[in-house]
Formats: sequence, C-alpha cells, structure tokens
Amino acid sequence: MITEALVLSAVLFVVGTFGVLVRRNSIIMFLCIELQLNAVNLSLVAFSRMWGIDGQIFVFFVMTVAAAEAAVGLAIIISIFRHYETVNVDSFNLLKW
Amino acid sequence: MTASLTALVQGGGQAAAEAGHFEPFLPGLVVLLPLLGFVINGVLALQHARASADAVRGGSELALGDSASRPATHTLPTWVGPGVMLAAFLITLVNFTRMLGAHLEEPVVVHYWTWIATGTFTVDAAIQLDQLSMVMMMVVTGVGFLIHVFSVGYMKEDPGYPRYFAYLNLFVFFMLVLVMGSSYALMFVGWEGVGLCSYLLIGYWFSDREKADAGKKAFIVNRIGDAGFLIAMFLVFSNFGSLDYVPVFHDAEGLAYAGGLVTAITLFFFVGAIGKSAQIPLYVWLPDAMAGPTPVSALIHAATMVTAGVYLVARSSVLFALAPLSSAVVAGIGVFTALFAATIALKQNDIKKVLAYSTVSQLGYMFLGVGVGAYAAGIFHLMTHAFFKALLFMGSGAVIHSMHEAYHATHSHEDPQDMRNMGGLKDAMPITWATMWVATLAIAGIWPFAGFFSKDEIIWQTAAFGGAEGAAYSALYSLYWVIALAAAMLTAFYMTRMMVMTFHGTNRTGEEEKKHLHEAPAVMWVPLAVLAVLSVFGGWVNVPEALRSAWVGGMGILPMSEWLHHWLEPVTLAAHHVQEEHLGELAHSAPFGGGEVLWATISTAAAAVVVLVSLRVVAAQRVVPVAEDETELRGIAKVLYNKYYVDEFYDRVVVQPVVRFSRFCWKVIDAVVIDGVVNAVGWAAKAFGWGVSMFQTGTVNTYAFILTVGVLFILGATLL
Amino acid sequence: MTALLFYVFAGLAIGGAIGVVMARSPVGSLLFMVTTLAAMAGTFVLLEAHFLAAIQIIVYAGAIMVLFLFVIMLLNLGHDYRRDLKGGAFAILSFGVIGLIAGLVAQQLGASGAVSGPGAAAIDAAIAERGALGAIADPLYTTYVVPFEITGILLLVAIVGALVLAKREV
Amino acid sequence: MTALLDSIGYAGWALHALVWLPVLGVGLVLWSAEAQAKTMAFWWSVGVFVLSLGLWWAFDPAEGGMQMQSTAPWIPAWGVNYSLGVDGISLFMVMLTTFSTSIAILGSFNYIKTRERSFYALMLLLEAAVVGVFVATDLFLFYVFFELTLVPMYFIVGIWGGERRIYAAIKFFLYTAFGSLLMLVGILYLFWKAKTMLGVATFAYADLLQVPLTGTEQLWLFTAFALAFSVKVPVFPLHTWLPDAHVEAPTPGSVILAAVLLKMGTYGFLRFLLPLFPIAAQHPTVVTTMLVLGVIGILYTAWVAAVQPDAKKLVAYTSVAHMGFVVLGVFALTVNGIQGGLVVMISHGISTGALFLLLGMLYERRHTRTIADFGGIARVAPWFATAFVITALASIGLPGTSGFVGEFLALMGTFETHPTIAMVATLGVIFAAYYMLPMVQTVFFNKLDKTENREMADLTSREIVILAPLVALMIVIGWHPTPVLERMEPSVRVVLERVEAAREANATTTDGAAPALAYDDAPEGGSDSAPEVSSDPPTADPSVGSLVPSDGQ
Repeated sequence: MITEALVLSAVLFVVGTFGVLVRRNSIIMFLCIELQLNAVNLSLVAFSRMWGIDGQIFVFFVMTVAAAEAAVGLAIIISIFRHYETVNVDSFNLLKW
Repeated sequence: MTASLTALVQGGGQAAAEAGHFEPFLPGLVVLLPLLGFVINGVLALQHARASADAVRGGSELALGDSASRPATHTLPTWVGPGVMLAAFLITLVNFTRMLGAHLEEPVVVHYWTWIATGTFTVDAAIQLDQLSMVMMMVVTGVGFLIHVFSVGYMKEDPGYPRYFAYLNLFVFFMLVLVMGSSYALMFVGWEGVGLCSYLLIGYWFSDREKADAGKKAFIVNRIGDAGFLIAMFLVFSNFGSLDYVPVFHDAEGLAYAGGLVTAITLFFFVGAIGKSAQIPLYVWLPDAMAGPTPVSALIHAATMVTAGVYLVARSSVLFALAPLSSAVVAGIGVFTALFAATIALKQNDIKKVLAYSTVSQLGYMFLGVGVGAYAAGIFHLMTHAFFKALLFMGSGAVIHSMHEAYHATHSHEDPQDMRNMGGLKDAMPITWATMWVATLAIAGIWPFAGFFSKDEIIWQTAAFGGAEGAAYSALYSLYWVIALAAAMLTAFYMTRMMVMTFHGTNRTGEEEKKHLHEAPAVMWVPLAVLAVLSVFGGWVNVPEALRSAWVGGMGILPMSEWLHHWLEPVTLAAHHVQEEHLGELAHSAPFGGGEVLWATISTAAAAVVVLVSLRVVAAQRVVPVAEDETELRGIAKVLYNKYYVDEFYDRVVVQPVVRFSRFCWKVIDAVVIDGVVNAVGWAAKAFGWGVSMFQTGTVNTYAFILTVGVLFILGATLL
Repeated sequence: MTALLFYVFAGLAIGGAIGVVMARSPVGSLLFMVTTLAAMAGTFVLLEAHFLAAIQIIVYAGAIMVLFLFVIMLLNLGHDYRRDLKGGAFAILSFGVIGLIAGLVAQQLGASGAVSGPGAAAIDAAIAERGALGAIADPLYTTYVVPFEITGILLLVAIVGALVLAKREV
Repeated sequence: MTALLDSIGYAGWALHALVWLPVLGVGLVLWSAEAQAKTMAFWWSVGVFVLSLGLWWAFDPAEGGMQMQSTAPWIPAWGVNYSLGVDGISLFMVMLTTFSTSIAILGSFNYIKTRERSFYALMLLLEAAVVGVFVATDLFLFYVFFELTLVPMYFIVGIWGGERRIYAAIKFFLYTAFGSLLMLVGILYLFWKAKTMLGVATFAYADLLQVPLTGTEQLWLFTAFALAFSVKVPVFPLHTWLPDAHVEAPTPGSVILAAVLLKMGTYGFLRFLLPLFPIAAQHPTVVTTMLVLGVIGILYTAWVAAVQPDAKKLVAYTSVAHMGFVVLGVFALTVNGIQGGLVVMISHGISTGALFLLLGMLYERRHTRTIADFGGIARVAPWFATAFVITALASIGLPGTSGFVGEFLALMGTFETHPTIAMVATLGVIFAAYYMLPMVQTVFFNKLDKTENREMADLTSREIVILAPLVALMIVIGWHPTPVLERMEPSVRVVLERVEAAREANATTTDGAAPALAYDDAPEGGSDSAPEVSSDPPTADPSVGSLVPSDGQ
C-alpha cells in the first residue's frame, strides 16, 4: 500500500515537473507547482504510515505554505499582467544577458 | 670609518714592515687635498648656480662684473683650486725625496680602512707607494698644478668658474686614486672617476648640444673599455683570489708563460686601456673631447687621464711580460694608432683637433713602448709627453683665448680655433710662440729635447725586442719599427704645419681683430715657461746608456744615464726576469743593421730635415681664412680631412643598429609579444564568461530545466 | 477492496495531472487539478489520514483553487493555447531528463520492495484513543506549536504581501 | 647603545612593534583631520623608522640564524603560528622599508591632493604588510602578508594614479596574484608533506626546512615558488606589469614599489627557494635558466629603457635591469654573488627610489614626463640637476656609489661559477650608460629653449630634506659597505651551506631523498657553529639548526 502510494506520488511529481517545464502560461505553471506539492504531501502521508503521525503534521504545514504561496504568487501574476498584458513567461525576460 | 679618516689625514695607517727606511709623509693627504678643494669649490659652485639660476628665471644672465668686484664664489676658487694642488704637489715632493733616499725594493702599502669585505673577497682602501706610483703622482700633481694656475687666467671670465675648479679638483682626486690605489679595484674607482670628470668637463658648457653630446660619447665609449677592465678583474680574482697588486704579482710569476689565462687577463685589461687611452678602435671620443675647455684638454686629454692605460700596462708589467701575444697586440695597436692618428692630423684645421690626434698618436707610441717590454721607456714617454703636450695644449689655449677676445671685441662669429683664421700670431704673442716651438721640437724628436730621448728609446727597443733570440713574431716587430719611424716623421710634419699656420706668415684674423690680439697674461704664460723648461731638460733623466758616451748623449755630459730606468727597476724587475728567461738577450742591431746610436742620429736628423722642409712647404701654401675658403678637398686629402669617415662608419654599423634593435625590443617584443600574451589571457577569460552567459535566457522554463538537470545529477550521484 | 479503490483514485489522480499539463485553457487545467486533488483526498482517506483528506478538499480544492479561478477570470486568459505549450527539442529534452529522474526513483522503490513500519499501528492507536482529529491536533499543539505559530505569521505576511502586490498603485 | 636597547628589552618587542605600529598609525591617520593627515603619517613613519634603527645594534653580526624570534600560536588547529624573526638577509630589507616609507610619505606632500587621509593610511598599511613579509618566519603568516601588500598598492595605483591607472592596477594585481596563488599551492603541499613525514601540522619555516623532499618534488615546488617571486622581482618575461604600474602609480607609490615591493621577490629567492629546495636550486638546468633570464633582463630592459620617451617608464625599465643583477648574484650561489645581490637590492632601493622622487618633483613642476619636453633644466634648477646626476650615476653603478659595490660583487660572484654568463652580463655596464646619460642630457643639459622650462623652480627645502639622506647613503655605502656586508655574511653562508650540502649529497647518491637525511641529522642547536664554517670546501654539516626558532633563545 505504502509503496504504491509512493509510486503514485512520484508519478504525479514527475508530471508536475514536466508541466512546469513545458507550459508558458504562468498560471498553469503555478498549478503544476501545486501539483508537485501535492505529490510530496502524498508521499509524506505515505511515510507517516511507517514512522508515525509527524508526516501528516508536515502535510498540514505544507498546505499552509501552499496557501500563502498561492496568494502571493497570484498577486505577483496580477501585477505582472498589469505591465505586460499577458501571463506568458517568455515575455518576462528582463534577466536575459 | 671616522677613525680611518683621521688616520688618512695624519698619513697614519700602518705602513708595511718592508718599507726599508722610507717613511711615507702624509700620503693620504695627497689624495684628500684635491677632494677638499672639490668640496669647497663645489659648495661655492652650488651657491653661485642658485644665484645665476634666479637670474635666468628672471630672463636675464647673471652679470659677473669686472674682476675687481667679483663675488666670493669667483674669488675663492682662484686660491682654493690651485692651492690644494700646490700643497699636494709639495707633499708628493717630500715623499719623492724621501724615496730617493731609501732603496725601496718592495712597495709600501698604507692601509686606511677595509673597503669591501665579503666572506671570500677583501679589498682595502689602501695606498701603494712605489717608484711607479711616485712618478705618476709627480706628473699628476705637478703638471696638474701648472694647469690649474693656467686655468685661473683662461677661465676668469667664465660664469661657471667655481664649478670648473670643483670638477678639476675632483678629477685630480680620482686620478690620484687611480695611480696610488693598492689594488685593481681601487684603480677602477679612479678609472671610472676620471671618466666621470672628463664627461662633466667635456660637457662643461652643457647648453651647447654638441659639447654635451661629446661628453656623453666619451663616457659611453669609455664604459666599453671599462667592461673589459671589469672582466679582467674578475679573471684575476677568480684565479688569484685577490685584487691587490702585491699578492697578485707575486703569484703571477707562477703562471705558465704565454698561457691562455694570462693572455686573456692581459687582453681584457688592454681593452680597458684602449678605451681610456683612446687607441684604435675606441679612439673616436678623444677628438670630440676637445669640446671641453682647453686646460681640460691639457690636463685630462693629454697629460694624465688618457695615459692611465699606459700606467695600467706598466703596472701589470709582469702579466704582460708573461703574455707575448698580448704584448704583440698592445704594441701593434699602439703603433698602428700612432700612424693612423698622425695621418689624420695632417689635414686638420682646428688647432685643438691637430693636437688631439697628435695625442692619440703619441699614446700609440707609449703603448708600443710597454708592448715591447720597455715599460720604463713607456712611462718615460708618458712623462715627457705630459710636459710638452700639456704645454702645446695650454699654448693653443692661450692662442684661442686671444683669438676669442679679438673676435669678441668685434662681435665677429668666426671660429677662434680654426688655424685658417690665424697666422702671424708670433708678433702678437711671442712667449707663447717660443714655448710652443720648444714643445714642437720636443714632440718632433729633435735632439736634445725631451721627446727625442723618450721616443727614440721606444723605437729602438722595438727593434731590439723584435731581434731578441726568443722573440715571437719578430718579423712583426720589424714592421712595427718601420711604422714607428714613419709616424715620427709625420709627427714632425704636422706639428710644424700647425706652428706655421698658427704663428707664421701673414695674419688672417682680420684687420679689426688684429689690433685686439695680445699676449697671454702672466698667470697663463708662466706655466707655459715652466713646462717649456721641462720639455727641454725633462728627457735628460733617462739618457740611454748606449747613447751616453756618444755625441747624442752629449759625450757623457748629460747626467743621469738611464736614471728613470733604474728608478723603476724594482717595479719592472719581475717582468724583466720573465723576459730574460724567455727571450734571452735583446738584439743589438736594428733590422737593417746599425746600432742604437746610428739610428738615433738618423731619426733626429730626419726629423730635423722634415721640420725644416715643411717650414718652407707649408709657408709656401696659400692659406685663406675660413670665411673665403672654398677649396674643394679631393681624394686622399678629403678622406684624411674627414678622419677616414670612422665616426660615420660607427654610426651606421654600431649606433644605429643598436638603437633600431632597442626600438624593436620595445615596440615588438615587449608591447606585442609579451603583453600580447598577457592580454590574450585576459580576453580568453572574458570570452569564456560571455559564452557561459548565454545560459541566461531570461525565460523561467530554462532555469527550471537546468534546475531539474541539477536534480537529476544529485539523484544520480546519491542513488547510484 | 482498498487496493481496488486506491487504483481507481490513482488513475483519476494521474489522469487529472496529465490533464492539468495538457489542457487547452487555464480553466480546463484548473478543473483537472481539482479532480486530482479530490482523488488524492481519497487516497488520504485510504491512508487513514481523514483530517488531511478533509482539509485537502476544503482548503485546497475549495479555497485555493477558487482563488486561482478568480484570477483566471479576472485576467480573462485562455485564448493562446498554441503558443502556450512548449514543443520541439526543449520538450523532448525535458521529457528525457524527467524520465531519467522518474527511472531513478522507480528503480529505488523497486529495490526497496514492500516497506512497512510501526507508524500505522501508532496512528491507529492514537485515533482509537483521541479520534482522528485529536490524533493530529495533540502533537500539533504540543511538539509543533512553535512552527504552527510561525505558519500563522507566515499567512499573515502573505495576506499583507498579496494585498500590496495586487493593489493598483494609487 | 646596545646596553640601552637591552635595558628596554628592545629585542623582545621590536619586531612586533615594527609590524603593528604602522597598523595603529593607520587608525590614527584615519581618525585625524584631513589637513593633519600628512604630517601625522609622516611623523608616525619617522618614529617607526627610528625604532627600526635599533635593529642595527640589537642585531648580532656574528649570528647567521634568525634573531629576536618570538612565536605565538595563531591557528593551532593547522599549526599556524604568529612568529617573527630577523636575520642578516631581512635586517636591511626591514630598515629599507621603514626608511623609504617615511621618505615616500614626505615626498607625496605636494603630489597627493585628494583623499589624503585614506592615501596615507594605505601607505602605513603597506609599510606594515611589507615589514611583515620580511620578518615572518611562518609560511602561512608570510603568505598572508605577501598578499596583503597587494591591497594597498592596488588602491594607491588605482585611485591616485594617472590616466590608465585602472588598467595598470588590475594588471599589477592579476600578475602578482597569479604568481602567489601558485606559491600557496606549494606551501600547502609542503604543509601536507610535513604532516605526513614529520607527523606535525606546521607552517613554521624552520620545521618545513626539515621536510625531506625528493628531487622531483623540489623541482615542482621550486617552480611554483619561483613563479610567484619572479613576477614580483620581476624576471624577464614576467616584467611587463612593472612599467605600466610605475608609470601610472603616483610618485610615492612608485618609490615604495621600486624600493621594497620588488625586493620581496628576490628576498623570497633567498629566504625560501634556496633553503627549502636546495636540490632544485643547485640543479644545473635551473641555475642556468635563472642566470640566463637574469642576463636577458639586464641587457634587454636596458635596450628597451634607452628608447623610452617617458622618463618614468625609462626608470621603471632600469629597475628590471637592476633586479637582473640581483637574480644573477643569487643564483651564482657564491658568497660574493649573494652579498652583491643584497647590496644591489639596497642600493637600487635607494637610488631608484630617489630617481622616482626626482621625476615626481619634475612632474609637479611641469606636469609632463616626456623627456623631449625638457632641456637645459640645469641652468634654472642647478641643485635639482646635481641631485639627479648623482643619483643617476649611482644607479648606473659608478664606483664610489652604492650601485658599484653591489653590481661588482654580484658580477664577480657570478664569474666564479659561470664566467661566460658573467661576461655577457658585464656588458650591462655599457648599456647602463647608454640608457641613462641621454636622458640626463636631454632633460638637464642642452639648450634651455622652452619658455615653460625657464620658470622651473629649484629644489625646495623640503625636497632637499628628502634627497639629502638618500644621496648621502649612496655615497657612504659606496665607500664603506663593510658594516652592511659583515652583517649579511653569516646568514648568506647559512643559506649557501644548505645548497652545498644538497649538492654534495646529490653527488654521492642520485636519490633525491638523500640530502633530506642530511638535514635530519643536522643539530637542532648547531647555530653557534654556523658563521665560522667556511664555504669552500662547503662542509656537509649544514647549520640548518640555526634556522630553527627553538634554539634562538
């Protein structure tokens, strides 16, 4: 049971990562990051079946952080959108050489 | 140091035990007095220079005013400069008389302080008193004193008066260090020191570019010789473990005759001598050195400094006697220089240039003398030459002085040194004329003037040496002998030519100027007179034994047969031993037969004939002042007039290439090659950075991707 | 029975995840996301993490996703699908890299085989003793109280920050 | 004098004071008012100099090893100690440093117009660092000081320099840093080697001397160290940073650079290269290479100098030529050579320093350094001309000046072992005249034909105060160098005996480790026998012990 859960979380994480890499829409990239977080949550829960309740507590924290991050992140996206009229990350390349 | 200085003043120090009953009298003071004079005059000079500098800054020149109201900076040197020289000369005289009394076999070495002492090398600041250094001291201080006196008159009007005497005293100091030092190292100190003073005095009127250039040329050419001297010293040290004369010459007797080592040492020393004594190929600086004030030419470039090379060879007589090859080279270069310079002198119109080349030629004779093992004869000629050449230069100085004032009075810009502007000066300046004739006859080798005995002995010794049984290259020496005779005849000619063009015939100075021509003041002609006396009788101190009883020896009236020869015996003894051992008996007849007396007669007679003939010939020539002189020289005359184009040759072959190569080193090797590499490294770093910066796409995905790759690597590293 | 349920949920989750990545419009992928979250909540239940499952639905699927939805609506996105999905070498490259990572992980898990530990028993005991909520609340307010408070502060800061960022300059 | 010094326990604290007083001075200068900064810095540095004078009497001339040693643990974990000591080689370098620092500070009164406080602070910091380099007897400490010298110099050139100062500063920094990093590697290797071989973690010079190294190791380490020092010296192909640095640096910067910074390189040769890696140091190939590079340095830079239009650049190149004589003397591996090299270091410090000061004064007056812009200066500034000519003559090694003694001994020492090379090097004497005299002539002689030169002022009293001691030193050392030489000799012998021992051991066994054994059985406290041992034939019982701090007191 635990192993399967871990495998599932691994798959979800991988998919999420792929999403972060290939999508240009910042919001969707954001979603993919959430996906990764959840994958981690899942593995934490799975491990809590082995080592005890602490894993779940950490999941709790992760969710809190995810919430905060979502709030700030989305706020950033909004303010960026105000400047560029788009959320396409390719158009935010001020850091280019 | 201070203790040793006081010792220096008290002439203290500890004289070596084997001093015989010769007690040196304040020898240190002889050296110290000129130095003192230098310090005093130097301070005065600096003071005066400040004043004149302010004047220049004000846009004017500092007026000296008439001789009555001169500032102390111009009155003091008059007494200090010659004064210290007189004192030094008197002290030398005392020592000389004392040494006459004592039969000194070994040199007396007076130590003052340890100059340089490393673990393996020690050289003291010490004075070596022996017959040779004594003769040199006499010449330097004696003639030096006369020239100082002469300078008082000659330089009176010069704004740099104190500076001039400061330099002159400094020169005498270094010259005395050169001749009195007890080791090659100290000799080198004097050697370069006199070079420095000659540099400063040639460029004394430094505002004139040519004069400054001449000084620079003299210094650099001398340095070429000095390099040879240094190498010779290194050789000596690395083989004898010391540079002091006494031990070196003592061990030298153990060296192999004609060995490679001794030959190398002597040849390198001779390189130094060539530079300092203006022999082929390094003579070129001496004629230019005439840019200096004329008394300087008399003191430095005739009487003392340029003879240092001869002194060096005579001092190292043992080494040279052991190296027949080197001796042959010395004699050869000497005699060829004698001829070469004499030919150039034939066509010069500048009176000082004539004398300069004649000096070079006479120095050649001296080297011929020391080259054929007649060290006493070499020194003998050095001495007599000091007398009559100093006289000639100072006489020419008197002439130039008078000419200069004449032209100055009429604001003419003619050249006061060109003999074509002179002529008929004997009416205006009889004393100068008379004394200079004495010197001319002396240098021409007319009996019984000083030059006759010294030069004749050298020529004869050449023949005798070449004819010796064990002599190597004897054919060569016969050639030398012939050349020497020929050069003697040339000497007689060009000197007479000079005298005639200067003093005889009609005056070409110009109507106005003629009135202002005048005899030199007493302060200038008295030294001339003294030297004239010396030029007459100076030669009698060393009448060769063979000539003594003959008429040339004045039927034995002439005293002091071979006195100088015997006097120098202790110094040259070792060398003579070597000669007797390896050469055996010297020849008693010249290559074409005939004994010493015969050839002496022939040479003096021939010289006399040449003088008389050239009196007529030159007088017959029509000479015109420089202004209207447009005679186009042709052929050999042109070549001689242009001194065989040696300077041009050197400029093309040596100077220009060196300069060009220097530029190459700077512009190409340094700036392009080395710095190129350095900067290339810098550029490489930059380029790399630029290339890597390409990863900075600015798009989040790329960064994320790189991050992922990093994760992959870390995972791989940890898991696998 | 549980195993079957788990596979169902897992299938839903993975499907949803792929949907999130592939969906045409932001709204679409958002909805797929919700599906995934719900499916994961299911797996949480199966893993005896009832409380987490609950807040997973309430906080995540409920609050956060709605926030996303609001933003998407606000910005009126979702008309540039073509330009959105990166393709070509980059996509393949990333796929390869990620595939490798996945492979590594999988190989690890395969190597470790079926794992188990004391945790399950402990949790069941705790739940039996204090109920699902108490089991997690107890350590949360004792052992982890400081981090808990800190997360509180974090949330506060996040709210303020979000306000400052999102607010139009006045 | 000695009694007085003993009564105040001078030997105990002198070296520490010499290192740390300047640092304290930095603080004071920064704290003082901008207007007072210069006087404060000057008097402070004079105080340090006066203090350093005591070394002359406190130093025992008969002793070849380190003297006045004191050690305090710094980073015990790595065996790093803060340990100072002075011997015949470093003694004069220390005094030269303190002397030329005060001279340079006095010389910069008119030259430095901006940010005076920071400038003088940096000068004092530089002094502290350089003194530290010369007295450090712990390689770690030495390296720290060695690198520390770069920092103030970098800013002095970079802030108060000429137009291309940034390029020059960076070039200077990178060149030297590159070299010293290699040395760091070498030091660490030695450290590791000592740890494994001797079983002690130590950077102490004396301990590292005991480390047995095979010939190959020595060659590698030698190369690393030699590169670091050769850049500093600078040896021929690595010299191009020097002219740029000198030309751009402000006068005091050039003075310090020429007077002491270059000496750190040759000092390193003597202090580290020869004693630490004797096998490599006496390896024929190595010796020949270094000698040839030295000769090239002498001749090549003389030629380059001769055609420089910029007087300061000319003098900068002559520095390289002079240091060539030092390299020659050091790698002649003879007592005369090394002592000559040391004297050249001193006299070059004095004469070239003076030359840079004079050129600085010239620049302050005319704001140009192009030789062609001058001419006939001697007429308006006779004292200036006199001082310059004397200095120039000392710099080209005229007998009776310090320059001659050094070059003469260096060349003679070289001749003993490598006649041909020495002969070629002797030609440098000619080219010295070839580069110096034309410059002197064009600047001071010839016609005074440029109006702006007519206004040139002569030496002010301050400038006379600066130059007088320098000129006096040139002449005094020229006529009476013995007191200097006799203090160097024992230490020089100590160095040479190590090399000779290595040579002999090498001769007996081809295995490079053999000489290391020879070091091991060297008596720990054998210092007393050090000076007496004659160098020819060199005895195989080297007085390595005398370099061990533990025996000093």
